[in-house]
Amino acid sequence: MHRRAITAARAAELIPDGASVLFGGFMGVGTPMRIVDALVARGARGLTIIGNDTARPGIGVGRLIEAGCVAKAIVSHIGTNPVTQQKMMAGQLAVELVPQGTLAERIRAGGAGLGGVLTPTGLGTVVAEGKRVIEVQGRDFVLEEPITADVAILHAHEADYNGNLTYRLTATNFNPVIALAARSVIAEPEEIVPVGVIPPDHVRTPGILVDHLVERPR
Amino acid sequence: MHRRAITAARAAELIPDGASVLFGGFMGVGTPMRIVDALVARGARGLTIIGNDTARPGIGVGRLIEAGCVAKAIVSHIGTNPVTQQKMMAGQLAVELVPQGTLAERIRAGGAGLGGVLTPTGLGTVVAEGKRVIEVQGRDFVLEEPITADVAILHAHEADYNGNLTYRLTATNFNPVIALAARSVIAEPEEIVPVGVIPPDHVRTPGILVDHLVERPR
Amino acid sequence: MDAKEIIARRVALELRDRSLVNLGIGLPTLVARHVPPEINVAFQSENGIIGFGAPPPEGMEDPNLTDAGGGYISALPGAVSFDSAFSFALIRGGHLDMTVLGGLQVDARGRLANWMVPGKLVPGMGGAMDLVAGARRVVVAMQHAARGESKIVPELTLPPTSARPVTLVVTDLAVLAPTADGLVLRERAPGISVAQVLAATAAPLIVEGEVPEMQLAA
Amino acid sequence: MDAKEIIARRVALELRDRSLVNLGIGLPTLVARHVPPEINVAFQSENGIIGFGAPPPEGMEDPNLTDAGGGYISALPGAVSFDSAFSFALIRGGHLDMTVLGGLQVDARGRLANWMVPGKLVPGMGGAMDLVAGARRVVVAMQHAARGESKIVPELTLPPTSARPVTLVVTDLAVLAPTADGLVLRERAPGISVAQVLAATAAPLIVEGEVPEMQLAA
Repeated sequence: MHRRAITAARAAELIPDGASVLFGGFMGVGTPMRIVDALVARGARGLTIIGNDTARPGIGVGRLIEAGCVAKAIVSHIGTNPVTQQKMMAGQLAVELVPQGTLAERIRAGGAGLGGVLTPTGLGTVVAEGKRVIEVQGRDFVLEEPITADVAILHAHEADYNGNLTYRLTATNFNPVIALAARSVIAEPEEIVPVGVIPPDHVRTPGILVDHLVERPR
Repeated sequence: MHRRAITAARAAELIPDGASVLFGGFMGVGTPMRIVDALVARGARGLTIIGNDTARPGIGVGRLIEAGCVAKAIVSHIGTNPVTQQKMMAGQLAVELVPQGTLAERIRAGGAGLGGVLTPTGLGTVVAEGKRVIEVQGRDFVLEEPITADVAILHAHEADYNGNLTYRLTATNFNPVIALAARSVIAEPEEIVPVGVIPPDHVRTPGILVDHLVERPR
Repeated sequence: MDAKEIIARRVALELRDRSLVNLGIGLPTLVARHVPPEINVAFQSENGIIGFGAPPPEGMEDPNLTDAGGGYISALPGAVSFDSAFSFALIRGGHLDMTVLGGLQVDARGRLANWMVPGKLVPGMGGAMDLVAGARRVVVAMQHAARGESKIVPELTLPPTSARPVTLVVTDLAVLAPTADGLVLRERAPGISVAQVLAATAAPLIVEGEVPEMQLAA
Repeated sequence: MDAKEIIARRVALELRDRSLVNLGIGLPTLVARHVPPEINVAFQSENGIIGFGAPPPEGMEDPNLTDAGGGYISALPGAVSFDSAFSFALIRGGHLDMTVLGGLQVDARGRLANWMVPGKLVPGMGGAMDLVAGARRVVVAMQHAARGESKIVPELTLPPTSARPVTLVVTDLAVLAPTADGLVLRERAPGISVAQVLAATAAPLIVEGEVPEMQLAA
């Protein structure tokens, strides 16, 4: 099931204003920067972005925040980006903080057809406020609801033209899990190779989950 | 953190009678057969085995069933092993059937510190009887409890002497997930290579989860 | 053409281009032989592979590359292998476009029973409960009757596989579609009259206008 | 020796042979410089790697190989990379032997606050809530006081990171162990008297017999 790669500009057109967008990356490492820059270039507005953090100014999705593309960020950490803090304080950006492991697991649950996550994380904190606490085998767990989104934007290492993806070292992070949880999945690989080149055991995301591949710059 | 490989006979000594044992394998493919045979040889008794299926007579954990090592099997399928059926009907073997995806996810939950699994699988069937049904976002889910065990016995493709493991094609199946969910993890690789030989991205189970490696036959 | 051949050829016409499909063991496996040439389908075997092909030549089998029945398979270009937790994340998460399953009974509400006959045979559900709960389309491929008794019944007498109604039932006599009002007779097998279908069916069927004859794939 | 150096060297003595350890960003990172030579420790960075080392020489960095702060690292022989869901399966599932985290406050019940100051600073919890909930041992490494005020308080005035008490608190003045009865003063820093510790601590401390002076790693 071959598909042709598209330009980053075309990818940005496929992400409408107001969309919810799962993004890969940890402090900008493993974030699909060509797609991010194309979203800034097309002047995207009102996005809800969901991922680990807002990186630093000028880095990763930090660029989306600065350019005013983002209405809401659902992330685990904003401490390294003063622009996020300023926009939040100024009421220009809504921020919802989710513990990192809970965020990964809620996205996985959304993608795996599970009804949520039962985690000890957040018990006795503001994170558990208003949520159901369920006892299992004598221990308490917070019920965290699944997360899905309109679009997922992934950074990958290698792709083949089937859309099969590999990831590289710590650029892996949230990319494999978000591939399961969006109605449209757009991957930005560092390299695209012919189908059959990547051994079946090395693929981390099967191409059947990937809707679009972004080509390398010419 | 190097460790020396042990013999299969030694591995079998580390699995006491009456232990709960998570095993890898699907119709015997990806089951650690040297450990299985050593358990039969030492005359293990009263084991609770937890894994996908009981394979066929003479194949995979089928050998444990025939040899009378098993008191209880928690599996998704026994249809291909008439010995399992006979022993169950004769009251010599307890069988608990769990849907395959639910089984994998309950083991993962046990290994990942989660309080259980919320799944639509089994709703309206005997599988859901006596279990809590929880509504999330307007849909019903069965609450399935996490599974952990005393020991996990894994089949792997390559190991290094740190215990880092890779798996091969459909011999992967339950092996990665059971590595997370047992107090003692024993892996039987097809090959053991020096530390540093397996690329970090190719390892599927980190050695810190693996307590013992079984050596190849001399 | 025998009954199984009719069923397999009719089910093959349900395959959609660029879709991910799972075929149950037994009769459903025959569908793979009749994929229309213009259709591109990826097959997932729930033991952990997408993109497998026919068994390799004798002597070239890999013991680590098998289907859910334990039979040898080959890997097509672009194949991907994964563990059981991921396999069922795909299935439960709605990423599988279609599953074709065998059946013991289907009732007027479209519910399937296919995993046990109390007191007689307890093969277990394997992956069937997850498949019926999670696949976007669930097609039952089974003979219309067994030992002279209709397998299409007013109400299941065997334990259900899921509360969720299946999408379509294809037998050697008819194609039936479960609806909110009951089972609709969509098509009749070549040379079979509506009266013959009705006579062979224990459940009430809804007949609307002319009932066309089945088309069959080559 | 400055305050941070004392803390890092004392925490280093908490490292156990053959253990998996996570170090938080900032002060805790310094602990890695003082691992006792006879101790074998694997470090996990929560962004997805076990077995990383010091930054590579300038110009040899890999943008896909970074720590949780986004800084360049190297991979030691036997390193393993993985995604965020797996990273937190390890953390939440009790596979992480120890985490060392910075703190804003610890109270008499041993509860930690380290992720926000309402109205002033909202960095977010990142992985901290999962780490405190899941690691087998949680060691807080922080200065005893900030801007002249004790950070060891009777009751948290900042939002807690977890309901679970930490294992040990190491400051530049003392080592404190939370117990069911309250905080026990285990050790005092070199040249610091018990009276000086008590005077600098807002929370009540339990003093049992002689309080030894801290040992410090090289």
